Amino acid sequence: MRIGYYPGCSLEGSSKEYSDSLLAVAEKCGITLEEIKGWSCCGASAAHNLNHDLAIALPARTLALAENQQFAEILVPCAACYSRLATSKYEVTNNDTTRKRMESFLDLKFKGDVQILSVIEFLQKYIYPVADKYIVNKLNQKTACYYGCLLARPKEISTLEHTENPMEMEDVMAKAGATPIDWAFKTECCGAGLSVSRTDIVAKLSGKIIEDAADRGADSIVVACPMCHMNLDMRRPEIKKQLKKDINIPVLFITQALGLSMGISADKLGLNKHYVPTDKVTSCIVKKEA
Amino acid sequence: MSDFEPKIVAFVCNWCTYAGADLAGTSRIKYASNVRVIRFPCTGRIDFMLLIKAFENGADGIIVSGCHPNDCHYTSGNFHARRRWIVFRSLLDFIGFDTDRITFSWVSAAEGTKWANVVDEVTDKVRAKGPFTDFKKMDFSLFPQLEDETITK
Amino acid sequence: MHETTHQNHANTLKLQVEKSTGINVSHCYQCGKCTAGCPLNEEMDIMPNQILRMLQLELPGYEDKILSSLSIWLCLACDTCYSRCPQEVKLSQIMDFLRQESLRQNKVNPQAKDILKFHQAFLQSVKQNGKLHEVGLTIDYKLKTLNLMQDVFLAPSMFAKGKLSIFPHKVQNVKEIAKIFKKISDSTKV
Amino acid sequence: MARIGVFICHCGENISATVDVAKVAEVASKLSGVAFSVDYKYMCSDPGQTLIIDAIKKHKLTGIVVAACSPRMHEGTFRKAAEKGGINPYLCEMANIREHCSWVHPKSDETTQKALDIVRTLVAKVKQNAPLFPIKVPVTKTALVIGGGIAGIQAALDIANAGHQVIMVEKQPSIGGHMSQLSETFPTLDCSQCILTPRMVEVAQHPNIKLLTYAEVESVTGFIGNFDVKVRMKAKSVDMSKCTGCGACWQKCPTKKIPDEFNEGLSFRTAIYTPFPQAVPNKPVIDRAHCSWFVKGGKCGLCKKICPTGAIDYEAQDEIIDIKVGAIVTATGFDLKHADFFPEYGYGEFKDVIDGMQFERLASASGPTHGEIRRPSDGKVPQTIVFLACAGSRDKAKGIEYCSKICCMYTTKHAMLYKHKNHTGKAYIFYMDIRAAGKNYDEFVRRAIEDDEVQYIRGRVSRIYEKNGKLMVKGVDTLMNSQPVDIEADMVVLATAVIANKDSESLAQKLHISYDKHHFFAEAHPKLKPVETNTAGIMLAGACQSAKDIPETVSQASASASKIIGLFSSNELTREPIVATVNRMPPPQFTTCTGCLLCLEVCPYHAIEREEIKDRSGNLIKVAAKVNAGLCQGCGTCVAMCRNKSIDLQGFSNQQMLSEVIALLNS
Repeated sequence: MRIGYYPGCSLEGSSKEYSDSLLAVAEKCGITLEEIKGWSCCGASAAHNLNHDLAIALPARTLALAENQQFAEILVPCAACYSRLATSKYEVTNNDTTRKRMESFLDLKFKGDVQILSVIEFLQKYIYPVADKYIVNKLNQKTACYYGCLLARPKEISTLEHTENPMEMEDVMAKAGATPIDWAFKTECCGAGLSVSRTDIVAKLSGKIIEDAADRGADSIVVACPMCHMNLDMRRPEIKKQLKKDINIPVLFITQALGLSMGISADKLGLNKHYVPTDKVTSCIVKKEA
Repeated sequence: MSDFEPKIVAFVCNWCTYAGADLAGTSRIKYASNVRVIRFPCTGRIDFMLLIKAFENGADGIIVSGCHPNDCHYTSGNFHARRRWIVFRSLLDFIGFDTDRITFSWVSAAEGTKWANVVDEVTDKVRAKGPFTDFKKMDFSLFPQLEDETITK
Repeated sequence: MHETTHQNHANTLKLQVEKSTGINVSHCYQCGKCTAGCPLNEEMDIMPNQILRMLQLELPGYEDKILSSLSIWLCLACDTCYSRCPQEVKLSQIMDFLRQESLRQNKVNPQAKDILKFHQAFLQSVKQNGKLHEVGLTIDYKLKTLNLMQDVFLAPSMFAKGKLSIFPHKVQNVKEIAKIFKKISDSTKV
Repeated sequence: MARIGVFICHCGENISATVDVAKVAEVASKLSGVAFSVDYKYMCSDPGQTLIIDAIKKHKLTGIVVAACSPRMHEGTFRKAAEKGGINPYLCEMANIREHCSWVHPKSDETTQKALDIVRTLVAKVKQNAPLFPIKVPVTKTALVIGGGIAGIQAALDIANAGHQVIMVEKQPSIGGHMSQLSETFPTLDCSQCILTPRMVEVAQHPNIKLLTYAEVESVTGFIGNFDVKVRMKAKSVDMSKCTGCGACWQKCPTKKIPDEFNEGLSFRTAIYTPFPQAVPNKPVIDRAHCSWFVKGGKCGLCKKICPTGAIDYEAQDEIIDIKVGAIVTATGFDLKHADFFPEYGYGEFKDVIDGMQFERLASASGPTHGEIRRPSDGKVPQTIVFLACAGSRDKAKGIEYCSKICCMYTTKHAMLYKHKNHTGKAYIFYMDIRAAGKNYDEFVRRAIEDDEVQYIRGRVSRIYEKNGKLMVKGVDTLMNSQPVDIEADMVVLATAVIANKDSESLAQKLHISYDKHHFFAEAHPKLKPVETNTAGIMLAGACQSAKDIPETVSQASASASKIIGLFSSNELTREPIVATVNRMPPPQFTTCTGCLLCLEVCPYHAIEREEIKDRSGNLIKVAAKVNAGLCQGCGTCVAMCRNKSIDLQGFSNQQMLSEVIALLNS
């Protein structure tokens, strides 16, 4: 089974550790991810903010490439990219006129039948069933699983079973020996694409998320989206100013947390790339009892 | 052609359109005298072969009218009539019949004015089309014969 | 066969929205649930349900107010509103349309200029490289907004952490991407 | 040879002013088959009718056409005259030359010609008329009432008090329905049980009412006046004739942790139980799904050991009984949509988010908190309660698209009751519209706002989450520039939607009545027959037809009862003979019907049955359609549908209609 891999721009840059940890976990479990040749940017929020056609066309190009390279499935770990690709696929497969328009823009023919996997689906389908074999550590900490918006909504493309209170990440984290907490902000918005242009708003929204996780005693927050990670981790100084208090809960990609439970080194998982120190996470870890 | 006055036959249900035409009467609303009403219990009762018979006997235009959807006295007769009409119309279209000569409408017992308007509009429309003579050219063997042989004209 | 043809007197913003998105704006019955759950409701100048109300009413002056509002640029398309809307009005899609229309009519709210410039710089980077080049984007955005000092303290640490690269990763056939941009921009001009 | 009489009415000058009536009479007399023709000033007057009666006798007429006003006006009058003249009343037709002619056209030759055409058309029709005889159907003067809530109780008492027998079937162990669960009733705030319990007792003690509790309708066949009904008597496991209702059994029953349906899961009950202390009958049944004797196979048996009268019977079986009734009242009530489908409101997840019926139990003096409003989670008295109206109603995405009608009022009542019990507490109601159209209803809402300081906020709530023991309610005030409103509440009450009973569809199929897309039973006509169904003899009462409050339910129940009392007022039912018939002929053909049964498919009244024609030794010869004249309403949809004209409608037969068409167009 060949699984195509679409890292997206962030995973080649500011969120390199997400890609590194994902590939490390996959490798550990004996799964090869094959990068889609010639992939391009999904257009992100910029495209759908400014030009509807572009917002469909850019992801459609990558989908067409994946199809031509005969991938039945592609993994899109970035939640924002996933959302754009899935939306593009939805529009193209549900509307013949749109599909023809896109084909004329792209000079590519395609059916739109490539299965797009979010990181959650990928973990559920390929890692979760075999994870027990590779998990050697118990994370031994209370963790808040944060889904953000784009994995949970809209219902046309989300693969989570419950929009308001999804539990898929919790299942994975419980397997890694963490104790997922019940909290109120798992699908609230972090501020997403306003990170640079309206940092004040991001500080406010992400602040509420960090605060609720702290109030409920979380030792760590686990995410599955580079944008969420950037806002919750890198924007911590602005959040501190906003909350007028210092909350030092580290924010991990779910693949990093899983990697730690599999005994992959913190360096290889890119924990050193974070702004909020991750010692709190690593110090909790204990050996899994046989 | 200017003094041509068309013969319009209206097939109406007892509970809505017939009563609507009664209301037009009690309200003294004037309309074209070209129309002749045949009363059925329900549009669901109307056998569309009777429309063919009417044309065969010299009608120039036909109105079929009953209760509005969901207002049928018998719950669903008008829906059956509408469904049959859709099928029947495509058959007529197929054989090249001018289906514009048949008007299907909903007139409720409260719509005396609407009834008068429907009659006037249909009369004007059919008057403009001229007398209906196509039936002479038509091959009625396409249709099963109604049992009218015993009826003396 | 009576047919009444309704003559639409004007091509109102509501009709344009409905034509472009296929969403019936009249479905909204103003319960306000979208606004109640909107993460950005405290920042918005016109609330989400009010935007729908103004679209519905088609009164003179409302269209300009909508298109020059800050709200349409703040909407993050998180779809919280849509996922809870009792009438299933997909507001995020309407917002997408309104932003494009606001841009087209040159009515972008002055307070939204930074947001717009960020998006434009982003697309510029994608157009040039086929992928986003974060350093390029940041420089371009700073030049566009003159917010030269913003996040200036982040950059060195990001380089140090290997989060930024000076040179862009490029798609092999970059021209292909630029061609798509051109085709789409040509098609909208017509 | 037909001998038709034509009678042209002047209607004073209403007709004669624009139609040359003398000419019409003269031309009519020359029509084929017309034996007599005359015009007269007022045909409907006594002398006019006498003129008709005498003419029929004198000229030996075989049919008459009265050219006058609309048949909808005077058809009955002239049919009676025809009968007095000695001919079958259905040999009389009316030609409408007033409403359809003289009143709508000016005086002219065309108008007179039109009147003539109309007369000629009806003459052609009446020549094809056959004598028809009203259909007589015997009536069993016993009514079946399905459902023992307030609707069923009211209908049963009304019918029984009129002197007729009633059988009431209730699926629960006690009658009383949802009304017995309510605390106080709007807009008067009288205690629900105080007004209901006496009526429940009256039902149980009424000599004309037979009460079958823990029973369900199994099947219904037959037609108006003559229904055969099978009722399943579910095994109660308690011999009602021996049980005294002493209560020893349920006090001792060791299975005590079954969520109490009557208290909406806010307390527990035992496996042998009566639903509530005022139950009628006040005798227990064993819930076999939970009783350890049945679940664990013969373990326990405590109730049997302690029963002083030996009434416990573990061996009891379900029983099917047959009853014969003449009419049926369907009064099966409603369900509430469970709030689980609103994950954003956390029902089921947060203990202090409850639904309206649960609040009723909390507010009820007989409820689990004896009428004190206390939080289910910790038993504390909430200081802030938020009520959400339309929690599922008018919500096509997750709930139901219609308005549940009663929630505006009961939510107001809830807030009011809470404020009466906790003067310092805060009550907020999020609403979209306040629908308080009813006698003293809006005044009630104003009282809540003005006197009891209930805070109404116009807007919906997006989300509720728990934080530090508080329920965080995120709403909006659309009357305040759509500003977000966040309230920290101790308790949230969801006014969940009224929906049809989950088994309403299967009951409708048993009864052959229609139901709408939401599974509420359909009335025969939305305006003029709101309590009848399109199956004659079956009536609707209460919320099984649509969401209703108590006064409306009681009105509809009494209306149903009066329909049935009317039906039972004579020994035989007389029905218009305008019904469909399938032609019959001597063997070997029997009928031209080929048994395709398309007519059966289209009949809105289930009046057409499949008939098997057999020879003497029982071999099937052919299948044909058969019309049940008791059910047929005479719409004629089957006639238009029939492929080979084997089915026909009396009074509007194929021959009659065709004759009209031909005569109309051939002067």
